Amino acid sequence: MSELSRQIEALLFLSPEPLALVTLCEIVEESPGAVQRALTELEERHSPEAGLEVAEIAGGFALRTRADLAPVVDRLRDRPSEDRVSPAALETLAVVAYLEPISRPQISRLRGVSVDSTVVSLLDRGLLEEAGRPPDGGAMRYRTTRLFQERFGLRKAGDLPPLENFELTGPEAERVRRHLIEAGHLPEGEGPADDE
Amino acid sequence: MSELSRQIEALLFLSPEPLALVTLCEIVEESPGAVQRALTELEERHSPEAGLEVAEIAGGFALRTRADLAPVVDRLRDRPSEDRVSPAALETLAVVAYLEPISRPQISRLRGVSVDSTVVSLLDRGLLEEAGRPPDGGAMRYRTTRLFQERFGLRKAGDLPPLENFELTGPEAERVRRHLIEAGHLPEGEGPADDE
Amino acid sequence: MSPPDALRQPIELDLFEGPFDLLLTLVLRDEVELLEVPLLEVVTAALGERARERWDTDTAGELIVLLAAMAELKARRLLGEPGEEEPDPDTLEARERLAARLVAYAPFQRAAGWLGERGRDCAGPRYRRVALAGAAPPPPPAEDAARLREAMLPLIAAPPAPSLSHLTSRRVSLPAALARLQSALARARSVSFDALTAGLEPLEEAIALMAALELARRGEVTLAQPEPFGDIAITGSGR
Repeated sequence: MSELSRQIEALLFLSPEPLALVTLCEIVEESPGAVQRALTELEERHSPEAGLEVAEIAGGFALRTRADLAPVVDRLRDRPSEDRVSPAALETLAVVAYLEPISRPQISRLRGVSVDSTVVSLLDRGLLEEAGRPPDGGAMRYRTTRLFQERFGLRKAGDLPPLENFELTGPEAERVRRHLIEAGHLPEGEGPADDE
Repeated sequence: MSELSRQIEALLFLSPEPLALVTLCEIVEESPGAVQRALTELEERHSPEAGLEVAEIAGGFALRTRADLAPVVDRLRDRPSEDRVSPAALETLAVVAYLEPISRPQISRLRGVSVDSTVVSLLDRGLLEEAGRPPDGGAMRYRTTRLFQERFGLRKAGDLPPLENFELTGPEAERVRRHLIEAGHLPEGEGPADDE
Repeated sequence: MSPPDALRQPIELDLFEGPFDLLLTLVLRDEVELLEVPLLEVVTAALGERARERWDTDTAGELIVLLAAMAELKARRLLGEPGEEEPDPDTLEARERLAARLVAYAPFQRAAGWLGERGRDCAGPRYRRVALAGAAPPPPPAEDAARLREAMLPLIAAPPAPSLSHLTSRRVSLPAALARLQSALARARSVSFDALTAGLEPLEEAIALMAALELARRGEVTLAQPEPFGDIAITGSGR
C-alpha cells in the first residue's frame, strides 16, 4: 500500500462527509492523477471480501460499510442508547425542575460549580429548553421540556416530589425558599433553623 | 477475510466510540472466543502499512488512524492547538485518575495549590467529568472520562501503573523528612557555615 | 558584583507546579541543600503576582513555618551564631506534617510524569467521531422522579463547615518589605529589626527578616545581633 493510499484511507475514514478529489489533492499536496491512482489502489484493498468500500458519491469519495452488512450494523443503531443522565446532569435538572424558569448563573450559585457545559448538553438532548429572559432584562432562563417529563414519568410540569428540611440561609437562599413554597414543593413554615 | 471479521470491521467503523467485547458479542451473536479471533484477523488486515489500526482502548475496541498520519489528517480540520496538556493539568489528571471520585478541595490539599481553574479547563476539554456528591453531601467530586483514556492510550479506567511504583523509596522518604525537620537547627557538633 | 554564593543557585521557579513540586525536587536533588534555596524567590513565586495558582492556605502556612525556621538558621550562620539546641515543639510538628504531605504528594508528581510521556506517545491516532446515522435509537430508559428530589435535597441543606481554602490569609509582599527596609535605611544609617517589625504578624516578621538577609546578601547592609534572640542591628554599608 503506497504512502499516499495510506493517507487517503485515513482521510476518508475521518471525514464525516465525502471528500472531493480537489480537496484530497489540496490536503495531500499531490496531483489529481496521483490521487486517482491511490484511490484505485484503495478500492482494491477494500474489495468485496472486506467490510468497507470506497464509494464515489455526492461529489466526492467516501469510505462506507458494504450494503450486505446492513442487517448487522443496524443492530448497532437499534441498541438502546447509553444516554444515561450523569450525576451532574441530574443535579442540574433537579434545580431547573424545582425552580424554573432559572438562569445559568442562578443554577451555578446553587450548585457551587460552573454549569455551562452541562446546560448546553441538556439543551442538545432536549431535556431543557430556553424560557426567555426576565422582563427587566438579564440572563436567559431555562425550563424542563415535555421530553423531560416523559423521561421522569411526570404527569405535568411541576409534578415533583415535595422537598422538606430547607436549611440554607442567606439572601439568595431566602429567595429560593420562598420560590419553592410558592410552587408547592416545600411545606409552608419550613425555614432556616434559627427563626428570627 | 472471514464474514465475522467483515462484520466487526463495519461495526468498529460506524461506532462513534469504542465497542466493548461483550457489546460486539451481542451484536454479532457470537462467542467471545470467536470475536477475539476475528479481531486478531482484523488487526492483521490493518497492518502498519495501512492507514488504520485496531486499538484496544477505553474499555473496548476501536478503529483509528495510525499515529504517523496525524500531520496529514489534521489538515482535514483545524485541531485546537491547546491539545497540549500543561504540567499542572497532568498533575491534576494523575491525582484524579488514581483517586477518583475526588473533590476539588481534596485535589488542592494533595497538590498544595488551588486547582479551581485547572479543573474547569479539564472539564471544558472533556478530560474530567462530574461524578456526583458524596451521599452525605459536600463538594462535587470528579473523575476522568473516556476521552481521557483515549488521549492517554489506556485500555480501560484504572489501566495505570500501580501507585506504589511511584512512591518514594524508604531512603528518599527519610531524606525528605530529615531535610524538612532539620532545617532551622544545626545538627550536633556542626559550627556555623564555612564562609564563602 | 554579586558574590557567587550558594543563594544564587539557578532555580527556575516557573518550571515548578507548586510548593510541593519545588520542595520535593530540591530535597531530592543531591547538590542542593534546602538551606541554600533562594527563599526570597520561593516566597515571591508562592504569593507574588506571578503565581499561576494560589497556594492552598494550609500548605502556605506550613511552608511559611519552614521558611521562617530556615531564615532563622541562615541568620545565625550569617551572624556566626551557634545553633539553637531544640526548636519548639509546634514548629517541629508543623514540619513533620509538611514532610508527611510531601511524601504523600510524591507519587502523583511522578505519575504526572508518566502520564505526560504516555500522552506524547499516544498523541498521534485520531478517532472517527461521526455520529451514527439513520433512524433515532429507541428512547433511553425511564428515570425515577424520586432521583430529582434526592439530587435537590443536598443543595438546600446547610453546607458543611465552610472551606477557607480559596482565601489567601494574608498577602505578603517581599518587594514591599525590601522597599520598606531600604526607605528606613535612607533615613537612618542603622535600623533596629525589633523597631522595624514592632506590631507585625509573625509571618510579616519572617518576611522582613528575609528582606534583611537579601540586602545583606547583596552587600547593601551588614547585620549584627549581639546576643541570640536579641535585636538585630541593620546597618547600611554606605554605598
